[in-house]
Amino acid sequence: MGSNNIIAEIQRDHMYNLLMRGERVDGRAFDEYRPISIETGVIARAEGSAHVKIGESQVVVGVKIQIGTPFSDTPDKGVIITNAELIPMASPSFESGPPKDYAIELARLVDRGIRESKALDLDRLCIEEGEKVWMVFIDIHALDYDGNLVDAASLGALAALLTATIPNKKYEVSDEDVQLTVREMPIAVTAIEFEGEIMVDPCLHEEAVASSRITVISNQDGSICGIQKIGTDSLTEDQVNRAVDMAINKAREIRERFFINI
Amino acid sequence: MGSNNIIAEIQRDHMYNLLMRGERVDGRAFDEYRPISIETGVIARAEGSAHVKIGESQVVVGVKIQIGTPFSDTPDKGVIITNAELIPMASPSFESGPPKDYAIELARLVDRGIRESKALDLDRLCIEEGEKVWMVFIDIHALDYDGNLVDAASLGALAALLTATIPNKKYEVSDEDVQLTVREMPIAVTAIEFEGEIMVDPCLHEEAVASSRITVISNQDGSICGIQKIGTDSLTEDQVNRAVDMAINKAREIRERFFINI
Amino acid sequence: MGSNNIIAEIQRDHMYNLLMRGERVDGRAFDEYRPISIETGVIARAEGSAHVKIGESQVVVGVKIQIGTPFSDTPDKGVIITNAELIPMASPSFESGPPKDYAIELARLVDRGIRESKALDLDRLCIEEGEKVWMVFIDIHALDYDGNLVDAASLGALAALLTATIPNKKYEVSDEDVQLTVREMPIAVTAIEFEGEIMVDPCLHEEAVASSRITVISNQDGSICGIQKIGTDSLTEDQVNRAVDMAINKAREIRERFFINI
Amino acid sequence: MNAKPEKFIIDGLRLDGRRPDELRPLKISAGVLKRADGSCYLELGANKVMAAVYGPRQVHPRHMQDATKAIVRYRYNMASFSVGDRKRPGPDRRSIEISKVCRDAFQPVVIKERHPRLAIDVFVEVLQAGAGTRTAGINAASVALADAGIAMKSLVASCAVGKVDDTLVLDLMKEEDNYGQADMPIAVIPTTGEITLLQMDGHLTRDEFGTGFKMAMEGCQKIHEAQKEALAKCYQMKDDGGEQVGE
Amino acid sequence: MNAKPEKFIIDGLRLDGRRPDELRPLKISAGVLKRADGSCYLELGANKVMAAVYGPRQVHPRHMQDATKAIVRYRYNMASFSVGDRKRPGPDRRSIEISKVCRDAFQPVVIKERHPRLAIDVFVEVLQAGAGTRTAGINAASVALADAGIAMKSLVASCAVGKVDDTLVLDLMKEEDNYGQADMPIAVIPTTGEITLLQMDGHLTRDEFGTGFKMAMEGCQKIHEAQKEALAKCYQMKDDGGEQVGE
Amino acid sequence: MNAKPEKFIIDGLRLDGRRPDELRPLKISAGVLKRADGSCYLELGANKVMAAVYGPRQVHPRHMQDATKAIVRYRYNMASFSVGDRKRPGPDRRSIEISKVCRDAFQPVVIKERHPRLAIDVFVEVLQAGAGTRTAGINAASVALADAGIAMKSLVASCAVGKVDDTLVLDLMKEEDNYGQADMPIAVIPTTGEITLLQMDGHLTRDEFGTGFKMAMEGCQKIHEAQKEALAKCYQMKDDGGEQVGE
Repeated sequence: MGSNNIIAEIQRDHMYNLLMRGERVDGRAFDEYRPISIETGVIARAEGSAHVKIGESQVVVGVKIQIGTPFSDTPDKGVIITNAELIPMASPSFESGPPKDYAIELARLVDRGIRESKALDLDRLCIEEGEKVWMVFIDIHALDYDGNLVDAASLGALAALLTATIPNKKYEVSDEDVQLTVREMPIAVTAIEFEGEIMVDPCLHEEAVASSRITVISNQDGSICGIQKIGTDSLTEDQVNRAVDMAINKAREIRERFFINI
Repeated sequence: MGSNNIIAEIQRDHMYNLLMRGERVDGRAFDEYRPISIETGVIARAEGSAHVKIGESQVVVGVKIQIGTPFSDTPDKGVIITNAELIPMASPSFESGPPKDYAIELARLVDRGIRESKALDLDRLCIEEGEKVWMVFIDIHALDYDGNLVDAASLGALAALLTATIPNKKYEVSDEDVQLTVREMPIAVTAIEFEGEIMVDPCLHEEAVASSRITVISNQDGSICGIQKIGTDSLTEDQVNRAVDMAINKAREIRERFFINI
Repeated sequence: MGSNNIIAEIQRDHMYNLLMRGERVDGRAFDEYRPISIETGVIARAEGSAHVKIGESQVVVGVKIQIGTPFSDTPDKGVIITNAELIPMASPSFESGPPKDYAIELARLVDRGIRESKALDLDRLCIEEGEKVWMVFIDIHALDYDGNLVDAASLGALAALLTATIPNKKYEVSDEDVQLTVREMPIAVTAIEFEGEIMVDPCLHEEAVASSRITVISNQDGSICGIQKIGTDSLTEDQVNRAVDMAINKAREIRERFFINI
Repeated sequence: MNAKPEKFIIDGLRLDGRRPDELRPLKISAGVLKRADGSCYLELGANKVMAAVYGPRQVHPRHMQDATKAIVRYRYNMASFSVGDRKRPGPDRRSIEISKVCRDAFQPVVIKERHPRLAIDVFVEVLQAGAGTRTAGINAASVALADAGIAMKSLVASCAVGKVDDTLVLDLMKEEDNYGQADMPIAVIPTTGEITLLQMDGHLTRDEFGTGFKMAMEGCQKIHEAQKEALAKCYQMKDDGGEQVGE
Repeated sequence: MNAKPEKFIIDGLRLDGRRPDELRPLKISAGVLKRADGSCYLELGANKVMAAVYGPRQVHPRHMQDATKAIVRYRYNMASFSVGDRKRPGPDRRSIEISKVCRDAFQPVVIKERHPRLAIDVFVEVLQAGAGTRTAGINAASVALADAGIAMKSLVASCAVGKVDDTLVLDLMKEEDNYGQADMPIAVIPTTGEITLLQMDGHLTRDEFGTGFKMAMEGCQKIHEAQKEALAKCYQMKDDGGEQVGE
Repeated sequence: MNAKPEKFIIDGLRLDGRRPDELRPLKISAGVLKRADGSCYLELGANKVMAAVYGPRQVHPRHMQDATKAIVRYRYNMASFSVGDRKRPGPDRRSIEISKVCRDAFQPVVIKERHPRLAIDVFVEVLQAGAGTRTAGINAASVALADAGIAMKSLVASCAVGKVDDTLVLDLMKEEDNYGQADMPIAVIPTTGEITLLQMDGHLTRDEFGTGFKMAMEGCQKIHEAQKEALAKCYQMKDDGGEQVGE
């Protein structure tokens, strides 16, 4: 994204010098997130929803649960569909249609976290084999893009799912709406590599300077359910290992802080 | 459309002077339409059709009536689908794909006139609740664009519907084709505002000079079923009221002249 | 395609002089093809497939046979769908999306050969009238474009069909997969006209120089099932007749050489 | 979706307890986004909309530029999750028409001559839809434009009037919108009373049109007050040392 | 759609009473649209087509220009209501192929060198389809090009020959097209006999091809006469003081 | 598609007889296409992929150019017939993501500064898919880039590691991919061990990640040897008087 971003270009030199002195632009420690806020239930018309802020980055995630037909090769499983809209509101660089591959990568990464962690039990989302299953649509709407959308979107998806309701009444499946069962809490932690250092939760300026970042999605037991290296530079094995360790730790912190009582 | 239109740009000054003297380009009175001709039944393959000319503007409207499935939220109602094609044949300014939003606005405006006036009884277009209903496709094909397409398209849609047949035999619904029942005759009348004056049926040059126009669609009893202000300039309340009064009067004249014996 | 092709432009003059002396660029006779190779069964996941080379032109054709619903106006017939992808790999001139109309013409021409020769018995591809029929997808993938794609694609389609299997087991239609019945062997032969001479199998340079070519598809008995003139120049009746005669002869040779034992 | 109510007005009050000429609760916050040059979050009844403004900024491709003045672009969009049944993402015919009429609602007030060749981009995202999203969007966009420091002759205020049980009512709520007899959104320049958007569908007599029009006008005046308050509050916060958002 | 007739030719006459080598009734009017530079409305049997020509005019985007000559563009389009079952608006694979071969049918006659960098745009709209729309469209386009004053070596005339009941027949009607044994549309330069379009599908022996080809050629000559008449009538009307359409 | 096997590893061997750390049979041929500047055909197990490289060449439209260096573009595409159920032609969300990460896998090795404003285009076509198409495609693309004479710091080699029956296995085959517990494709610069692509999904403990990563690294080294061999063979053939393909 960096090279498209005018502000980033202007401040690149300044930031470079700062980072050379071991400092981050906003004074954070290398393993420190910006302030995180998560508000759930913000969209009454959605079955689940969350408004997440990480620093100035803002994302709304809405979960819609509707009845549909299963895929023919998985007739007894519900369906998860994850979509991300990088609307032009969120960034001057999204003006003429946002970078399509970036939005798709974001959505697929969030999707993999939910899917591979087995957070949702797709078998339980089957209503009538081959005929009727619950379709869980996870829609990510980025409102303000100040870096690290992946983690914000992942947190939003998890929070929205954790508070989502299966609309049994609306679809006349049963007399009572029940809460969606979520069995795992995958948390994505993204870090950049810059001059050999690994720093979590890059703000926009940091994303612009570092040419590579890595997202690691981990589970409650510290196991890993997803990894993606993003960007144009290479990483060493040591850097990858440090990023993975840091991600597992930060994920645990975030999980305990936000999701233990949800 | 004006600023895209080379001819309009060249003649703008001339027209301005004329209009300043209270005259219209082609000598008409402010509340006077160009010659209107309506020919129905022009497309044998369509269930209803009309070729409308207002001055040099030419539109063909074809109505196709086919069987389809109803929308899930209105299982007992037929469906109206209105589409307008501003084909590049009709104007040099439609060359590289016509302005998409203009074509959509045109189609939706014609659609609202038919729908909101309740000209068609959607309940009667249901064949089998939730399964089979009549789909009424109203396709507007602009051939020559010399201003005021909205009124031409609206007249064409109404005339095509008034002469349309429900193809019961083709779809084996019954042994006899019957005429489509049309319960109301909504007529759209478009006027421009120029230097405080309201003038109906703008030709292309007038559309190019006036930055605002207003379409009022009215029923047989003089009530209103649709209004749309189009264009970049504002209107005063007084101007709107004069346009509404003029539109209701002209609609009555047109209805009596063309549709009383259809 | 010629005018888009840089190499062609450069060599145009040289080629013109050569052709003036009655010679072809690569020393072939006017009615002589470049070396042809046809390898079938190259794609195990397809029900039928062929890799065809004519000179340096390379095409892979895959035939997929799946179950689908018939068209409503032919409820008792199977479906043939032919598609050609002129992927950017195959030519520098296909870079920014290949010429769409060229790919469509290619696919439709191959399709007409198969369809009009009645090579496939569409009645036999019906499994259950109005409900289930075999869909035969013929997908043409051009890998290297050195002229005369039409003939390569046609040969590939025929070879792939002749070696294709109906996957009865996979779709639980019966216990045994059977070979697809192919009743006719339509062969497309393309020729260019240049300075009054007709030459078959144009290479890329010849296609660039000649502004018109003609494809004639003929059957085993020498009858014709498809013709298409392609390009911007006109042909005389005499030229057309010579091309037709040459095509019928060459088709017979190719058929005997490649398809008699398939 | 709820079924059609038997009566819309009981003892002079509407389903949600409002009088016929009363607006729904309105909440406006300016300057809520970092990246946009101006922004506004607005709630009106069940509607939740976000508006952002970028510009004046460069226009690509170049042939869309106007050599004599800035162009105004307007994108009205509904989030997939904003409505009862999930909406497919991206523009549909309805949103394209709404974007067009809303864009034109701002053409008379934006002073475009100052910025030839540039664009002023207005983005409206409906996060939750509850009848009247286009008017809510215009009201938010108006504040966002001011927050972005775009030169305007005036704010634009927008409000709809409708008809239920043969009674004219201001600012339709969902049931009134779905099952009512008419809907007429307008947008005005509150200081002059000039109309910049006018649409209507349904059924109104000539007299109802005139009366309803005046009701909608008064609704716009009330909204205008709320818009001014929100902007004042936003500027005060900035003066009090808050971050200079959108400046 | 009608079912397949048992016989196509009875007592030497076709279903509509024509002899095998007879054209359907043909009606051509030039100069019928105001905005286009040239236009033509044509009826051939059940076909109703309108052709319009714009140009020579500028080409956008620029990389489509040819620095040495004008480019010819051709859009063949069927109106949604032109066929039995409503057609989705916009181009499909069939119309894209037809547009391509029809464009090439005019390349040899249009004198393109006079207008480097410009485009000559031909638009053909099928308002009612009744077999042979591409040939009807070419015949109309040819007249529209002349009406637009585009320099051409010659008009182009087009006609199809087909086979039903093992008999060659000229200018197929709908049933003959749907259920016949072959269809071969051609377009020619009538003055020289050169072929500018040639397609064929179905089944023809080598001899039938030769004979059918000559039949189609003769059909084109007849059409050429009608084209010239229509243009003469149009110019006469203009000389008589009618509006100077398309000049 | 086959059903899930009961066991993936029996007596220490996998379904196709391989040891856990063994690659599938690999076959690489460079210089197989005439038109492309460089090309490579590769088979890895059931995978059949073709890679072609064009460039450095001009970029249209111009706003996509980078004034300081060449841009790398990468198109991963699956042929419709490459999979069990026919795939709709053209890009889908999966192939768009794969194209992105594969493009970035080559960014660190291609010396882009030599060719400002130009593009290096890599096209990978999957003709037959059999698990691991993205890694197969990268391996072929790497050879095609070399064959095209594109200046690179090093080849890139790619390989996946996965988990079945709680055992780490190299280079997943179809059943292991469909029903396994994890899949982690990586791409590396073999000479330095630097990672240019890393993805993972499924379930791995922290330790499995570390061990699997090293396995994948070793797989990449083996592939690198095969890549170098194929290039050597190709150049030798050219020296022996074969056609100068791709030079």
